[in-house]
Order: sequence, then structure tokens, then C-alpha cells
Amino acid sequence: MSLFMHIAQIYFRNRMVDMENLTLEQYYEGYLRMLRIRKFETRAEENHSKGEIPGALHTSLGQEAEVVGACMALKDDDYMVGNHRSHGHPIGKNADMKPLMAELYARKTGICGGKGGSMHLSDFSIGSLGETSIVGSGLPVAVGAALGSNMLGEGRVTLCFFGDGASNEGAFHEALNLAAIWNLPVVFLCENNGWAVSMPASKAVSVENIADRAAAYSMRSELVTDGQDFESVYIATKRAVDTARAGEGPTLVEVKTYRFAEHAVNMGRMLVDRGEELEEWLKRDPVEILRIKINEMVGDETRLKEIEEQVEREIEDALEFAKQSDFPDVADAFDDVYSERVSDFYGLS
Amino acid sequence: MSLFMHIAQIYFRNRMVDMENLTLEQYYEGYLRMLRIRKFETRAEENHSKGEIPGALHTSLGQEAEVVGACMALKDDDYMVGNHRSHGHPIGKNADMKPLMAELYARKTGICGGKGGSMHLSDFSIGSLGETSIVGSGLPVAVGAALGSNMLGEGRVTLCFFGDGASNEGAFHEALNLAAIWNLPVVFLCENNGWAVSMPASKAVSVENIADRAAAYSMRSELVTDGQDFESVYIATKRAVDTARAGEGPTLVEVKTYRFAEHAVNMGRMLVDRGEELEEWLKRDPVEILRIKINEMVGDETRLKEIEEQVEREIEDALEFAKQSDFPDVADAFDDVYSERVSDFYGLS
Amino acid sequence: MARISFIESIRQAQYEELARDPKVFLMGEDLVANVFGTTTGLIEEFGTDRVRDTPLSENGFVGAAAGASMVGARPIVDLTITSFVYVAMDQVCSIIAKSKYIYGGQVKLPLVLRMCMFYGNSNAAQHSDRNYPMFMGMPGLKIIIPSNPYDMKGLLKTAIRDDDPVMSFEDGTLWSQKGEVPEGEDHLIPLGLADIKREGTDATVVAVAGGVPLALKAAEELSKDGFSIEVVDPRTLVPLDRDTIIRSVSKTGRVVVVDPAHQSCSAASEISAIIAEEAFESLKAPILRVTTPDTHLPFFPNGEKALLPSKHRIVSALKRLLN
Amino acid sequence: MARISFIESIRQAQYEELARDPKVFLMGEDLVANVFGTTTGLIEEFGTDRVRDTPLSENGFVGAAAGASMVGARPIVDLTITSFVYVAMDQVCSIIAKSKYIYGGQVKLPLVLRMCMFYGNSNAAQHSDRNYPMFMGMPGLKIIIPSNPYDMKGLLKTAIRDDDPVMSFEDGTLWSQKGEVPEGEDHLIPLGLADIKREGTDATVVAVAGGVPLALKAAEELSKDGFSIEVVDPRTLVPLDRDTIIRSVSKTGRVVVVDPAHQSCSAASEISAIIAEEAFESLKAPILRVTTPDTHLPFFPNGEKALLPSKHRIVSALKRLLN
Ligand SMILES: Cc1ncc(C[n+]2csc(CCOP(=O)(O)OP(=O)(O)O)c2C)c(N)n1
Ligand SMILES: Cc1ncc(C[n+]2csc(CCOP(=O)(O)OP(=O)(O)O)c2C)c(N)n1
Ligand SMILES: [Mg+2]
Ligand SMILES: [Mg+2]
Repeated sequence: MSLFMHIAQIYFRNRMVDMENLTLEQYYEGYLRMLRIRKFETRAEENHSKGEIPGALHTSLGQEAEVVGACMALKDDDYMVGNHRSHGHPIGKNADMKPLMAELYARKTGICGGKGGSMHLSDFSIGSLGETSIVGSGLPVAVGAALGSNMLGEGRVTLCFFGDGASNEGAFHEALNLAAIWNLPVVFLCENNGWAVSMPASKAVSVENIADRAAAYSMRSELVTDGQDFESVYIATKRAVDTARAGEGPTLVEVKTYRFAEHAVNMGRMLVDRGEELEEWLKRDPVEILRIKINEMVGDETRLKEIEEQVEREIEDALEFAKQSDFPDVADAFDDVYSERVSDFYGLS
Repeated sequence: MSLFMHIAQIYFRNRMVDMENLTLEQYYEGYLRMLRIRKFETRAEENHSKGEIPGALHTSLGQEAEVVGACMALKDDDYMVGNHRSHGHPIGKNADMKPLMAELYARKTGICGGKGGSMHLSDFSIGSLGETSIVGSGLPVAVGAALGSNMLGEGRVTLCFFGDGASNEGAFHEALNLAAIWNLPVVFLCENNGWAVSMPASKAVSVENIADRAAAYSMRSELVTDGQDFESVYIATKRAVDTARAGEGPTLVEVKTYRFAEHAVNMGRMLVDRGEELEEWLKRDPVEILRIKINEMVGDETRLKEIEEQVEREIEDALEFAKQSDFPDVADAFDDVYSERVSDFYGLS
Repeated sequence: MARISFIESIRQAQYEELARDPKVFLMGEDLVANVFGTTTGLIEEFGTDRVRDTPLSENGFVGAAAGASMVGARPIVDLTITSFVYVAMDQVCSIIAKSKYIYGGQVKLPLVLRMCMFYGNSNAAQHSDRNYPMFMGMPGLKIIIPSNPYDMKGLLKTAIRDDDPVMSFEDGTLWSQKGEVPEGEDHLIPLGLADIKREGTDATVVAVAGGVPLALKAAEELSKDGFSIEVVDPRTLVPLDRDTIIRSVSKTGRVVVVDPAHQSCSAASEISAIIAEEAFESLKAPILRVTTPDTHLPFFPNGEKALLPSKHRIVSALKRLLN
Repeated sequence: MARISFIESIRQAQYEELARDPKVFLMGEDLVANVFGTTTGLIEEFGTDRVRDTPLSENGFVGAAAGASMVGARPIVDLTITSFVYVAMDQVCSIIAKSKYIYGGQVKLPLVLRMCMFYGNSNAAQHSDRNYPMFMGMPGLKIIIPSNPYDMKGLLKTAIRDDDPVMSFEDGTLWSQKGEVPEGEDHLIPLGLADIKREGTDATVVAVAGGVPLALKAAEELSKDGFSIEVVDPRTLVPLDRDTIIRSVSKTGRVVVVDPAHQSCSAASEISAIIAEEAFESLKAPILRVTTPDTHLPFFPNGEKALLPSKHRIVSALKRLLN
């Protein structure tokens, strides 16, 4: 990132410290949720490296502001669809972390009963309609949720998270066109972290801003250039959510952000050396930025510290819960394929 | 279509009569090819209704100017990819009509040996790389042909025909993005005839002009509002082809046109009543328009009449050739699955 | 009961279920234009919201059906022709088949994917697939494959009410076939229940879809030679009624499996393998398959006809077993 | 010969063929980053034009491979993981499998689609498919499914030189397996030729992919009890070497088919059906399948392990036949 951009963003951030859009409580709530993601994933990474967690692990460290800012623009009963980078989204929408952590640990008490793992931490009780690991596959689902909700007369809004890489899948195009012609209450939120595994967006996406692709569908768009700023993301997403709820159709929101870690833990080795670029982004830690902002606003750390202690406790509880839970039984593998138990037909030979 | 549009188009057409872009010989050639399509399909329709031709039949009657105008912008060894509406494209690119007609008649001498039929009249000897009946499926193939040609150092241009309906398929999006980021010599030519079977483009395509979708790929575009005018199509396509050949990348060309007939013969019954709209378009017959234009330019019908006689003869010859050819043997059904004959492995039980 | 066509039985099933449950809706291409005749009168009754035309975006709208089903709606998707499912394959295999499982049963996806097998009439290879076997190895999908109007209506209605995703493979060669079919709410046929279309003792023909009427004709022909042939129609491939198949084979000891799909990894292969595993002791002769050989269906009519299962080929296979 | 891993054998095959034929090129996601280790040194040697990273557009770039092959190039597409092929299914089934046929042989499509079967390591259901059986019923595609580094290299090189589209299913559970593999141009294994991995007389195990080493271990274990087990590896599923399979079964009269795919319509089902059809007279016992039951693979390791074929399950099946 250029120095100019960097300065521009700091300016922009400071200008925002006016609480026009968010109450102080919402700032605290945002900080709480962002910190949860940070700690949840940091501990998960640690324990994964100790061999406690099987499979791969895709963290959203560095993207907390974008995740939480977007989720907080939703009502509790609004819907959300996510992707393989699945830990942040449900935490951002206020899911209980215990079953999420237990899922990483492949336990019976996991949110998916141990069947999903790191790429699928979807908690349907909070309106999460899937975190799906096939890139782009969540986009049509989000359109359908909005369509279904409209048809059932419930008018809920659906927020769909997807990456810069996903914007090159055909599913993106079909989903946006459908949402547009049917004028559906969907907010397509592109988490542009600049990379799809080892492929830089600049080489894979044929347009400067993914938000510009909205024009191909006569769709409204929002471009959030500073995705490390919680409030900027909130404001843009909120505008999109309000538009959707008012029956004025979908919006494509693009947020420029960055992932601090590898594409995934357990990919064997460092795939890309992101060198200086990574260094620059690490200087703009979204959790840190929000903490400083609140501190500037309030001038008192008491509440922040309380939140920090609370999150520490929650994470410990979640880890405790996970580790003390049982693994599923082999027989459980035959459940949830259909409404009926599959072993009744086939059996384990 | 509004009266205004109609007048505007007549004006535009007249303004074009200046031969800046095409020689008189090219006009005659265009007329020849357009007339071939017209007569080929008219006779095919007739004979289909007599039960001589099996399967369905998708004609491009009404779209002759667009097809031929685009094809004539190519060199002989350039590539072309088409779709289910497959008769016009190869004729437009100067294919011999005998094997095409024989294919409709399901004969061994057919261009596809009787295996393809109406939706697949692809003549590879003239650079036609497939007429594929799964909507949208030709777009990635065209990208690959251009990529392959580039890699083999041949620098041929690939022209890809597709419909307004196809522009809503994910394949469209992926193909255009790939062509853009790889800067490939492809011309994507959208034959916007306003309908996809019974679905009007106005209800299915979320943007006014499909050409506008080029912006989502930072791609050049051309919009031909009068697709019934041979020269307009030629000029726009030629510009795109020249750009591609110069190594300056792909272009999305949209041509507004209209099909005069049903979506397909053998669909059982009239699906949509296009009423007045059809009436309006029928008044602007592209073959008629070009004939008048040449007549205005030359003031002498001799050559036009020669062409008309020639085409009549060609069609009769093609029909004769088709009808006198044998049907394939059942055993031929086992050829062309693989390079080896499949019956050697499996046999017909 | 009224005598109606296969197509009309589909229309009635859709009509009745749309009328019964406001959560049911139908979407797909060219429904309003009613290309195949399965939506006659539906738009007038239920409007274009619940009988919804879609753009050409199969992956998009099949996925939208998945999403809608997750929030409580019950979509029926008319994919028109089987080969268009390839465009939507990702949503079918990764979302629809697997969501219930990867989320540990938190969600259900009550939706139906209807598809016509459009073969036997010179539509060429891209439009002629009989591809249900592909989905039999993909857990999470149920599969109905009716062979007459009565079964078609009863199974489709059950499928629409089922809480799991169901694929309905509708054989185009049966479209104009007519049969007695009950009208009204209560004509439901359970999934996973085979039907013995004809009883017999000398040999069993297990047949699916368009193979069933051919098998019945073959049985009829052989009855003239004094042979008693049993014809079993599984009707649903997932779940598959193994018991009825095994019982029949245990009785007759001879079996031909008829399946219009390509031979390799066909439903016929699966049924044969089940029999070879579970009813081996009763077998008196090889298990024969009458399928389409592993070549594509060509446009030229004489070739296409010769490749598909026929009464003649079934009779030959049975004679091989009976001699 | 050098002792190299399965992954390295893939790399070598690609390296040698890229070097041999300038028309060969490789494309897919994250090749330059060399995620799985199959491109080490390739970029340095052949550049990013011929070892080409693609955006996330599987249907697009698989179709682009088809187009490139039509004009004379010979693409190898690395699709990474099997389930991503669903996104590209339309191009695979409607263009790649069918073009040669619908155009009456006017064109050939010499391309290879490589895919890793990434199961057995808690990747959950969306990333664990062993879906080759889906493609066995789709004429026009050839299928290689090697079980060791020697076969992997020899078959992949042949596939790259073959004039038809070939799908290469590469079993992730074998990646780190090592074996003796020849270097240089001439290590080519013909498609359609099974390999007898171990000779025996009491029973035949036909096994594919990761099932082969398990079958060999099972055979070893049973040899301690005095049983002589033959292990046949078809190596390619299309074309399938029926003769070798039938010959082995004719000799032993007992057969277990091992296949990591889901049971229904698996390669095991097909092989079983062929045997039941063509070698019935030699059979002394039922044909048993050791496959993955028709449930998805779960994330939780104890569940996933229990579902997949294992030495133990193969031994049990063989014992059932031998007693
Ligand atoms: C269809 C498909 N292709 C490839 C992959 C492998 N893969 C997983 S995540 C990923 C990158 C996705 O990039 P992006 O959409 O930008 O999301 P990010 O990981 O950056 O959050 C890839 C290539 C996949 N899961 N699905
Ligand atoms: C993937 C797919 N979906 C549906 C169809 C059925 N179908 C054939 S042509 C067609 C309409 C195509 O419209 P458009 O692309 O505008 O081309 P046009 O027929 O107008 O020339 C449809 C829906 C198909 N062949 N392939
Ligand atoms: Mg990204
Ligand atoms: Mg059209």
C-alpha cells in the first residue's frame, strides 16, 4: 500500500470519530466481538499446532473489523451466509463460542456435531445459513434465502460474505443477476483481502474495484477502502441493509482488508512471501485501531479491560467445554445424510 | 420497438451507404452468404415439416445480417464458436452447404457424420470450433481457442457467438474475466435477439445493454443498435477483430437483432405471442435491407439476380446431396467416442 | 380415477401441492410458456411469483432453491432437461447433497429437482443424458424415477412433502403414456418401495423408467412360450428397495436388469452388484444387464434406436438365461 | 530407477512431458506457489505461460483447456481437489466428453484433468469426494487411477500423449508413498491394462487407488493363514481391462472388490456386475464389495477412518468367502 493511501486512511479514520452512526454501546459491542474472533482464532491456531485440532484451519485474523462491522449492521433474525474462512462470521453475529470451539475439536457437542470442522462453523440458531468451503457456492444460497424470506413474507435481509477470489466464479455472476432482476434483499459483501491463496487479486480480477462489477447488474454498490476500520464497514453495510429492508434491492459492498496469517494453517509450508505488503498491513491492526479509537473517545480504559477479561474467560470456557466433550460415535456418521438414519438402509459393513 | 428507434435506425442505415468500410465485392459477398442462410433455413424448415428431417430445428432467420457481418470481419483461418442456433454461423463463414444439409438429414455424409444434427453444424475445416447446444458452454471454449492459438504462436482471432440468454450464465462471466486478464484475441459477440425461448431479455438481463457488462472486466465494448444492417455489424466486429489481432485484447460486441421464427421448429406449438413486436421487426428484413442498399449503390440488379440464381442452385444441390446420401450404419455410433473404436471394448449387446 | 398422461400427472402433482401448501413454489425456465405442458393452468391459479420463470442461470437458481428451502420454503425446480444439471452440479453436489450433513443436521433442505430424460428422439448427445446413476453415489440426494402416470404423480407428491432433497428423473419416452391416476390429496407413494409390475416365477426383470414398459412387453411375449416373468420396478433408486429385489431373485433365480443409462456404473450395475452380494446362493445363471452401451447417443435415428434397450434385447437376454 | 514419492512421480511426469512437447502446458490454481508439490522447478524451466496460474473460474479454465486442445495445444489442468470438478461439470460432460462425438470425429481433445482425492484427513464432506464413478458412465472420458508412484508416472505420461481427454484421479492417501520409478522418456504404461500386483489362487481382490496397498496388506496377512490371494489393480477404469479381471476370477472363483468410493454405482459395483455377467460359472461365492458406505465422510477422525476401506475390512470380507 502506498504511503499516500496510508495517510489518507488515517485521516479518514480520524474524521469518523464522531459517533454519528454508532452509539458508544455499539462500539463496545464491536470491540467485544472483534476481540472474541481474535482470541478464538489465536488460541485455535496454537492448539492446532499442538495437534489438538484435526484438519486445516482458515483464520480471519486481520479481517475482524470487516466481519464484525458488517454483521452488526444486521438484525438478530437476519440471515447470513459465509465461506471457508468460517470462524469470524458466526462470532461476528454473536454466536456462542463453545459449540464453535467444540466443532474445531471434532466433538459431539460441536455446532455441527463434529461433522463439519473449521470450514463450516455455521450456527443456524443465529441465522447463519451455512459456511461453505467450495468457493463461490454460498452466493446462490444467499439469493435463495432472500427469495424464500420474501415469499414467506418475513422480509429478512441476507448478508453474503465472499472473497475476491470468489468474485471470479460464475456463481457470483448468476447470483448477482438473479438478485437484481428479482429485487431481493441481499447484501453481497466482498471481503477483498487481496489474495486467493497465492493468487493476488490484481492478477485474477480484471477490474480495479470489485464493487465496479455492480454496474453489470444495475446494482447499487459501496466501496469501503478502509476495511480495517470497524465503523466504515458498518456504515456502508448498514446503508446496504437498510436499502434491502426497504425493498429497494441488493447492494454489492466491497471492503478492502487483509488476512494476517497464511491462507490456512496446515497447508504444509509458507506459500507466498508477502513481504513488505504484510508488514504494512500488520501496522494497521483492526482490533488495535478500534481500541485506540474508543479510548480517544472515552478517555477511560476500564470498560475495555472488562471486555478483555470477559473474552479471556469466554475463550477458556470454550476450550474447556470443547476438550471435555466426547468425540462422536462412529454410528453418528450415518445421521444427517437424510432425515432418516442412513444405516437403517445400508449398515456399516 | 418505438417509432423513434425505428426512424433513428433508418437514418443510421442510410448514412452508412458510403462504402467507407466495405468494397462492393464485399457487399455482394455479404448478400450471397445472407441469402444462403435465408434459403437454406427456409427449405430446411419446409422439409422438416414434411418429416424429412428428424429432431428439432433452430433457425436464425432474421439474424442473417448479424451473423454474416460478424463472420466477414474474420480472416479465413480465424476461429469461430457458436451455439444451438447453428446453421447460420458456418454458412456465414463460407462453409460448403452440402455437408451441412446432409447433417440435418442425419446422413453419413453430414458434416458430423449424422451424429450432431441441427444444433451442431460445425465445420472445423473453416475454423468453426463447435456449435454447442448447452447455453453458454461455447464461451470458455472460445477463450481456450484464443489461448491455444497464442501459445502456439499463430495469433488467430476467435469469434464467439452467444445469445442474450447466455449472458446470464456463469460461463459468460468466467470466460470474459479470463480473456481480459490474459489479454486474449477473442471477440465475444452477443446476438441479442431479445428473447431466450419465452423469456424476454428485459426481464432476465439486469442491465440495459449487455455490452455494458464489459466494464466489469475492464473490457472494450461495441454496441450495434441496428443489427439488421450488415455493414454496422461488420464495422463494429471488424474493429474488435483488428484490436484483438493487434494484441490489444478482447472486445464484447452486442448486436440488437431479432429472430423471425419460433425458438425452434418442433417445440410442439407457438410458445409466445410476440404480436406487434414481431410485426415491426418483420418489416426490417436484413436480407431485403441489404438488397435495397446494394441496388441503391449500383443501380443495376444483374449481379444480384445472378447471386440469387446461384444460391437457388446451391440449395437444390445441397438438398439433392443430402437426400441421396446414405444413413450411417448402426456401427458408426461406436466411432468418435474415443480415437479408438468403442465397440472394440464393449460391443453392442 | 381418471385416465391421464404422464405429463398431466406431473402437472396435477404440482397443482395439488401448490394448492395444499403455500410454502411450495415452482421455478425454472420457460414455465409460463409451458413448454412441456407441466404448468397448464398453474400461473392463472398461483401467479408468477409461485410459478417463477428464471433466467438462464441454472447454478444460480438451483442454489437459490437450496437457500429458499433452508429458510422454510419448499421449492420445486424444473431443470427441463437432464444435461442442464451439469451447469448446476456444484450446487447439487456440494450444497444440496451435503449441507444437512456438514452442519450436523441443523438444517433441512426440502426441495425437488425435476428433470426430463429427453432421449430417443434425435436430440443428439448433449440433450439425451440419462444420468441418475451419477447421483446414486452422492449421498444426501433421494431419487425417484417413475415409469407410469400413477407412480409419477404419487411419487412426485411424496417428494414434494419429503424433508430431504429429491431428484425426479422423468422419462421423456413415457410422456404421452396414459394410465389411471387418482385425483386429490391422498395419492402418495412412499419412497423406497419397489413395485412388482408383473408376477412371475421363471425369471426376474428389474427395470427402471422407460425400461419398465419394455420389460412388460418382453414378459408378455415370453409368456406365449410358457415362461413366467416377474417384472420389478424399484421406482426410487435412493432409497432402493433391496428387499423386494432380493425376494424376487430368490424366487426366480434368474435376473435381467434393464436400465436406459449407459452401462458403466449404471443403476443396473448397482442392482446387479447387490444381487451378486446378497442373493448369490439363489442364482441359477449370470446376471445380465440390458443398458445403453458406453457410447453417446447419436443424432441419426437408426443409430439411437439400436443403442437403447428394447423389447427385443430384453427377450434375447431372458432367453439366454432360460435356456 | 530412483526411489521417489507419488507426488514426485506426478511432478516428473509433468516435467518430462513439458520438456518433450512444446504443445503441452499446465494450468490451474496456485501452481506457481506449488501447493501440493507437483510443480517444483517447473516454473523456472518453463515459465508462467506454460505453467499458468488461473483465477477461481473452474468452468472457465477447464473449458479453456478444451478450446486450447481443439486448436492443437495439449493442456494439463490441475483441478486440485476432486470436488471442484462439479463447478466445471458442464465443460467436462457436455464439451470435453461429447465434442468429438457430436462433431463426428472432426476434432480431437488431447487434454488431461488432474484431481486429487483428498480424503482420510478430516477435510469434511465438501473436500473428500472420490467421484470417478460419476465419469465412468460418461462416454468420451478416459480415466486413470494409479495406486503407486511407478504407475502414476507411467500412466500420466501416457495420458498426456493420448489424443483423448483423460481424467487422472490421484489418491491423496498415497502422496507420500515411495517406490522405484524410471526416469526419462520411455516410462509409459498403456491405458486399459490391469496389473496383477500379487499372484494368488484362492481368491481375487480387485482394488483401485488407495485400496490397492490395503489389499496387499490384507493378502499378506491372510498368507500367514495359508491363503493365497491375488490382487488385481485395473489402473485405468476407462478403458477397463475386463480380460485380466475375468481371468483372475476364473482361476480363483472368489472375489472381493475394494473401492474407496461410495458404494452405490461405484467402480466396485461395475466390476462386480461385469463378473456376475461374464464369469458367473466360475464363481464359488458371492462377490463382495469393500467400499465407503453411502454416507458422507465426516470431519471427526474416528468416524471418517471407520467408514473408509481398511485392511481389516478386506480381511473380513475375504474370510467370509474362504470359509
Ligand atoms: C471452487 C473451489 N476452487 C478452489 C478452492 C480452493 N480454495 C479454497 S479457498 C481459496 C481461495 C479463496 O479466495 P477468496 O475467495 O479471495 O477468499 P479468502 O480465502 O481470501 O478469504 C481456494 C482457491 C475451493 N475451495 N473451491
Ligand atoms: C444450460 C442450458 N439451459 C437451457 C437450455 C434450453 N435452451 C436452449 S436455447 C435456450 C434459449 C437461449 O437463449 P439465447 O442465449 O438468447 O439464444 P437464442 O436462442 O435467443 O438465439 C434455452 C433456454 C439449454 N440448451 N442449455
Ligand atoms: Mg481473498
Ligand atoms: Mg436470445
